[in-house]
Amino acid sequence: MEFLNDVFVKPFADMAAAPDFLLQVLWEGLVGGVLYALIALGFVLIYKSSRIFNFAQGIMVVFAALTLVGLYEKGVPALLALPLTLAVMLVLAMTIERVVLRPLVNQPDIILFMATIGITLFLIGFGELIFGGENKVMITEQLFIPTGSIVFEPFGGFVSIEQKDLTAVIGAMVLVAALLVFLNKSKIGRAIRALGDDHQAALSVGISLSTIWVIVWFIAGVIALATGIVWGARAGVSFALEVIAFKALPVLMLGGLESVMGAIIGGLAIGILEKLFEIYWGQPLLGGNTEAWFAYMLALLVLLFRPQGLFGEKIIERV
Amino acid sequence: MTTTAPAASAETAEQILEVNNIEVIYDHVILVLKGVSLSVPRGGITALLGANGAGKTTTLKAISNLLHAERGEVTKGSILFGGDEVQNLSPNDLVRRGCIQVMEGRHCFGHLSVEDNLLTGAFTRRDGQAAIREDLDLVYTYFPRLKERRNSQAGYTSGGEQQMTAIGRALMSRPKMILLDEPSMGLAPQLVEEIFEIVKQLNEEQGVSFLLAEQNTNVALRYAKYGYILESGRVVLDGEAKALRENEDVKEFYLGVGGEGRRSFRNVKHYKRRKRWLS
Amino acid sequence: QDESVYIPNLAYRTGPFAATGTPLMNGQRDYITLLNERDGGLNGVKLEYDECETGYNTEKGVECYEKTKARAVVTQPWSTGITLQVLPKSNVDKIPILAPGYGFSPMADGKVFQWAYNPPSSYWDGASMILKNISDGNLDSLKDKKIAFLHLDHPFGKEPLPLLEVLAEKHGFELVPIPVGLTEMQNQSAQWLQIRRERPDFVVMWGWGAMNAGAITEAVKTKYPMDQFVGVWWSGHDGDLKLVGEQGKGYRSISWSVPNSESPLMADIKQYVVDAGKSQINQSEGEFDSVFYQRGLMISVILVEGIKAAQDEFDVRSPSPEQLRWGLENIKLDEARLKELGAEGMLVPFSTSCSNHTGHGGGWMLQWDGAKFVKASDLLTPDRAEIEPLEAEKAKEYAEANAPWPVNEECSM
Amino acid sequence: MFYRTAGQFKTSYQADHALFPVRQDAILLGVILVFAFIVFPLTASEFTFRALLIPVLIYSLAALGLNILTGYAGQLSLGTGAFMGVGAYACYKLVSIFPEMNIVVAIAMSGFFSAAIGVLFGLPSLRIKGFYLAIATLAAQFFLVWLFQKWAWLYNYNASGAIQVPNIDMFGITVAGPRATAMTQYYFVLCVVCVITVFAINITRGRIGRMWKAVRDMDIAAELVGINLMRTKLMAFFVSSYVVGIAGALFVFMWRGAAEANLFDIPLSFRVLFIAIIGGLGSILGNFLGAILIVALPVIIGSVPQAFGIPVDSAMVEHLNIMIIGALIIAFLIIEPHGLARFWAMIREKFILWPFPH
Amino acid sequence: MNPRPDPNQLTAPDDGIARGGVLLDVKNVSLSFGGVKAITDISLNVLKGEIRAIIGPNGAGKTSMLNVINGFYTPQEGTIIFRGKERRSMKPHQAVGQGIARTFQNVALFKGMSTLDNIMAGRSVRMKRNIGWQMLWRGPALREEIEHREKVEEIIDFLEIQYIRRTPVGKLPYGLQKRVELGRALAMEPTLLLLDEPMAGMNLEEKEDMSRFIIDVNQQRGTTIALIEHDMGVVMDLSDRVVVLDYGKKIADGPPDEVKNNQNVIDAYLGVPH
Ligand SMILES: Nc1ncnc2c1ncn2[C@@H]1O[C@H](COP(=O)(O)OP(=O)(O)OP(=O)(O)O)[C@@H](O)[C@H]1O
Ligand SMILES: Nc1ncnc2c1ncn2[C@@H]1O[C@H](COP(=O)(O)OP(=O)(O)OP(=O)(O)O)[C@@H](O)[C@H]1O
Ligand SMILES: [Mg+2]
Ligand SMILES: [Mg+2]
Repeated sequence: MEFLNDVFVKPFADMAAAPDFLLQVLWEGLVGGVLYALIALGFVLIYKSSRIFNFAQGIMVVFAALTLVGLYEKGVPALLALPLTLAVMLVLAMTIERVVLRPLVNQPDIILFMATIGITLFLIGFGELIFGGENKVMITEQLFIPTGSIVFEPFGGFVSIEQKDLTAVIGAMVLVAALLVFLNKSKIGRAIRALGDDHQAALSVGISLSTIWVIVWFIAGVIALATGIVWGARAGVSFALEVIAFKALPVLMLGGLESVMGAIIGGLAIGILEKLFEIYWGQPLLGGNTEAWFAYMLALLVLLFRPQGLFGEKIIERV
Repeated sequence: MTTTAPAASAETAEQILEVNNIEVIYDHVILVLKGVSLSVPRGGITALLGANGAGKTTTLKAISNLLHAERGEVTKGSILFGGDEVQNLSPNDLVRRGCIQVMEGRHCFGHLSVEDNLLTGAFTRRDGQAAIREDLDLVYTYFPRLKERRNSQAGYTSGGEQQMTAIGRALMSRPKMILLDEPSMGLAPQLVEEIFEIVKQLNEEQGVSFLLAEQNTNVALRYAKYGYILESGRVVLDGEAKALRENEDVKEFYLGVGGEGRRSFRNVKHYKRRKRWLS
Repeated sequence: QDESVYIPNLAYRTGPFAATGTPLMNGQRDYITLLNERDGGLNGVKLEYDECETGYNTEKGVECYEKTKARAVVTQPWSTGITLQVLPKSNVDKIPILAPGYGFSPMADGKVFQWAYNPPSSYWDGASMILKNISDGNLDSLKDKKIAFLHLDHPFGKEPLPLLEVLAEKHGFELVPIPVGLTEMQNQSAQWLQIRRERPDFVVMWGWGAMNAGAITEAVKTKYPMDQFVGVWWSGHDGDLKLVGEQGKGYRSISWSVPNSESPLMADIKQYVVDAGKSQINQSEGEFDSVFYQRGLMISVILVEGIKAAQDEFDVRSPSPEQLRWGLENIKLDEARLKELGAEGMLVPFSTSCSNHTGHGGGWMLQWDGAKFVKASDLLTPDRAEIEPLEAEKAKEYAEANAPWPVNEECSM
Repeated sequence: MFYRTAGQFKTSYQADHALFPVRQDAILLGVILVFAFIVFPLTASEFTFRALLIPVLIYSLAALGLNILTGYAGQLSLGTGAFMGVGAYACYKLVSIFPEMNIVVAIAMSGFFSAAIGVLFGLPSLRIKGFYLAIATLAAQFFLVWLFQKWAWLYNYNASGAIQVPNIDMFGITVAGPRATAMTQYYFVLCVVCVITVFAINITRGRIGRMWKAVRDMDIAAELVGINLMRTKLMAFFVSSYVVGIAGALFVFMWRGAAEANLFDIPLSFRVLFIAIIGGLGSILGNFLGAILIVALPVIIGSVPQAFGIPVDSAMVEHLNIMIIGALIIAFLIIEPHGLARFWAMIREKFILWPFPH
Repeated sequence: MNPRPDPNQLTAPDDGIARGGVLLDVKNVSLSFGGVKAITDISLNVLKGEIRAIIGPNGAGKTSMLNVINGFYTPQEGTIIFRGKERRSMKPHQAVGQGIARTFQNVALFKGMSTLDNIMAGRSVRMKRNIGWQMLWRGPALREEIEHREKVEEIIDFLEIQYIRRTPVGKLPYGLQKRVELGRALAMEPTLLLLDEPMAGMNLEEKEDMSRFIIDVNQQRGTTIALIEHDMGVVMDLSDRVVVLDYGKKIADGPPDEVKNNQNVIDAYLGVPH
């Protein structure tokens, strides 16, 4: 009986008792969700265009952020370091296309997936070799991202909203809008989708895999940089960031591997729900740290009812 | 036998496509083409005939440079399209230059709608939306069935519908030369005729050249001007389509007409009639 | 080969823990370099310092142990997880384990753990000192207070839990353990929301690597009062606090070492090692003055004292592991000796014995003043009376679980 | 020349179903076994046992388990590490609850625990496919590791949260725990691996193996051929997790000696997956080749600079090491996406054709 | 022309239905996908021992019809009576158990497996030994394996594909793949064999071979066959009765000669009279 009370009554009573705290929890969840959504977006783009499950997206986030900070530390002014970092991401995209993807055209998905793990390892080693392993401070102020926090005082308590988180949320929205326009309004968008279905056929109608892949990986790189700046501003830049890639995977499952909308909605939903669950159920009842798996279990549950995720493309089954 | 030596350069202008004595190896060990030479004249329709596994598809893929993706490679010989070495061109360069392939087994983009499938065919075109729209309508007049299904996901359409989509998609690139790999497979008889009529029409009105790999020898030789017969990776016979149609061996093995007219499938005897030019 | 002493170090300069590991390893290495450069070694014998990279990964650490053990006179596992894994083998392989300020607290009991040393203070000592400090010396004043224990969910972070639980029971304070998983180190918003909800009177942190930076930034964000936030000695890295600068003012960390860049030892380090270009430290970021770098030096000081004791006792140039074991059991780093080394006040004075492998030297509170850590208390000492019974009990349990486990009954106190 | 299959004819289906239809293969295997059972133990140092031979065997076994699921039945799994963990923790609990139990029995039984958990997490595979399934297995990965950490009963409430292998005797010889010698443990592992490998070969070439492969190659067709997808997939999860669980138990009991929960985290799963893929999916031999490569490579790379007396600091070696492994994985995939086993098959084919190129 | 052998001379499998009786009866079946009506209210039957052809333009719903018959699609309306048992929906593997086997329009072989394994896979349902015996590869498991292997070898001999026994089917040319697929279906020893365009993409010689196999299967084994084919020559020569679909509706049903001259069929499908 008490158990039922703990599970079904008390959490909600707690929420009602401290609404300001609930608001804070929701906001924290939302900010986390935006970040998950951003990483998931990088995955989605690449998956859409090449059916490659790009495991390296996480390390690309770290690599982009490190390059930015690293360049700044080497004395490059912040506003120059930004375009330079973008250039580095472009070079990275081109190198990956040339060295990894091109020789592996038309190979089974799992092989390409493995190759991206290879890329991940390589970038970890390479990044640490060049930039070192220590935790670096994101150059927030130099990039004119406001710091400090806005404090509201509803319900007699307080909700504090970091300005940089707010910037992140707005920035992410702009980025996503731009991306949606690009994918839906351009010829490249259609080519990207075609490529995903059948490499050989795409080649045969004259779609240039190389060009599209470079474009897509570069966009993924830009998204990675954005994610890196935002996340780095919260907790510093180091290789420990790499693990956030795993937080994006359940988002993908939930939203559907090829859906931009899915990545965003899935990201936000997971961000908020996992935070709520952790605070109101996980910590009091399960010893905490449920965020490690909550998103996965939630996504798994959803998949049982919709095997292609909420917004994913239906798996074509006909004979 | 009739493998011609590399053509003299004066002739090159006449031939939009020339394949000179190529060898293709899959997976580093499987030798599939053992010296195939053929040519397609500008504005011609050439048929490539042969049994299953003779190497027709491989030849076509070698021409449009798609072998790479299947771990195959051309190890000997050369292929010239419009006078340029194909090996140095990427598949999309080839399409841009007007050589497009309709692959065997349809290969539609399953998650795209039929119309989007057709539009991808126009990827390399630079002549504006209006012209592309026009060609789209043209494809729809060729294949009214596609117009009905324009918004369905291609992956769910029937086999024949997919075949039409694949052919239509190739037409959308305004090619100079089309490599057709088994266009009639799985199509209703009426449609087979229609497709070949379209081929004829494009050939006559727009001067598009064709290389068709076909099993349906009957139809193919009716529309083609010249034909090659492949057998286990070698060209064993070539000639004017008319001459081939008259050839006794071709009649016997490919057209199914013996001395006394068409044989019935029911009466096929239980003995092996396999006679080969090579083996 | 017998003209040198081979000292491997299971270091980590890669991975999420590199940020805190690197300055420590730099310090360890630089002290050895100093001896080799300035004195031509120790008693004329070169010290051969060698690192094997573990990335703070227990599995890799064990690999490194296997790889180096053929020549090693000592194992410096550099992670509580690795320590726990090599500990059972120490009786078989007979190589002493030196884990200054980390490892399994009951290792203090030299009768049971004949081959393991964790001077100058164990984690339980640390926990005891922190509680003593925040309660102004009277643990009973913590009654009905709430203390959050924010820790890495790893053997290291869990290590003080048994003691804290006992103390909570005894002194009537409420202990709220808050684990931080390895994957959540950088994003502790859930943990800090919990802290905000629980409103603990103190937050005690057992953090390492990227976790520290994450916790301190979140604390600032949550507006948790910094002067009620105390960390163990591994949670007092200058680099982590620099992230928040002024806002971190008031944060404290217990420490058994204090940086003093003015000391004669540091002057020598600067002259013989840093300026000679033989150090790997990052001078532009002030690593030279940092707590961790100088603590790294102290760690090598402890080891070298042990080697020296062995050399003197057995009159050998290059002591064997067994001889070093004796040496580590007979370290006497009192104030006089520290002064002799030019490191007065940089390390708590302590001495080890056959039965006491920790020394229990105690520690000081260091406090972040907005730009650096400064000493903020007199020498604190652990309440050994509270710890010892638990140590004995756990040591016994350990020996039983790993039977047959030889116990050295001959130790005289 | 040496490798002529011509002239070896089979006169009965029975003979055709022998383990090695080609005589040369049997001879080659014999040579390898002689090395494994006699030559290595005579020559290897303790370090070689612990850093190379034992881990290669255990990783091969884990990869074999994964290969059954991914290579044969086509269900991509990223949760191998966690299933190994289930085996290890189950074995630990069995040994601590029933101290008299023979260690072989304990290990064999612990496989059933991971098999059961495997089947549980395999249930979604009936609806979920491809990468969605792969991510779903990550749910197992994260959940189980979390459970290993939170459920103190599993690690006997040890303060450190780690499990520690006690000294275990079998017929008077210490086979596990700190006192066990590397050579004993090597023989123990070798025997287990040999037995399971033979079983795995038999299963995969018979009816069940065919059903798995059918499901892998085209599950719709398999269903239309009358194969019960549910039973077949779950059977694959069962067998695979069983083998993986055994590998996990050996991993801790015969090699590591102790384990924390996060030992079974993602990197372990990935390492096993690498071995299976680089070795070759859908091949038994491949697991061994892959394990040799992935386990031996870092050891070799790590010792190269030392061998040449180049002073490189350990961090640099580690960075380079990671980079090289990453690059090598990519290179291998490009050279032979179907893995070392296919590579070997190609060499074999060339031998058979030798001296002709085709 | 060879006279057809008297159907009654052949022994029918003992399912109580005499040769010429109704083996399969499809009643008023309708099937649609979202807005697309693939099949609209179609009834047709298949008699025991006959070769029944289904023809029609592309997208007419022929493949969908087969899918309904073997349980892959569940029709929204109508019932199917097979061997006297009525059902609307069932799992495909249950259909196999009842004796329905099929081949596919787009070859659906197990690409990574050899010809032998593919055909052996067709016998999976009939093999029973559990995993314990399988593991040992001794005794019952081996005996069972060999027993079935012999059956499969018979089929291989029958289809004349001995020489590709060990080749992975993914590497075979299309025509042979179709033949292997037929082999796999035969291995199931079906009462009713559904063939979806078995001769698409074949040249004449191969079509002749395939025709012979189909006739042999029908005559020697007494297997009832329903077949979809676009080659009118084949359809007219082989089939006993033909049903014609167009846009999901039945437009004709009867003996080949009659259908061939039906004006609706000529308009919708044939184009010119054959
Ligand atoms: N990717 C591949 N790897 C290995 N062998 C291949 C591959 N593709 C085709 N082959 C082999 O090459 C030979 C020629 O095949 P190809 O597909 O060119 O024949 P085809 O004439 O088009 O036959 P079909 O009429 O069946 O389409 C066949 O024996 C086939 O087995
Ligand atoms: N799973 C499905 N989802 C959506 N539409 C479908 C599905 N299966 C079939 N259809 C549609 O139903 C119609 C009939 O398809 P079917 O495959 O039965 O045609 P068919 O007669 O076999 O044609 P073909 O001769 O071209 O193979 C087609 O228009 C097809 O697009
Ligand atoms: Mg072909
Ligand atoms: Mg069809």
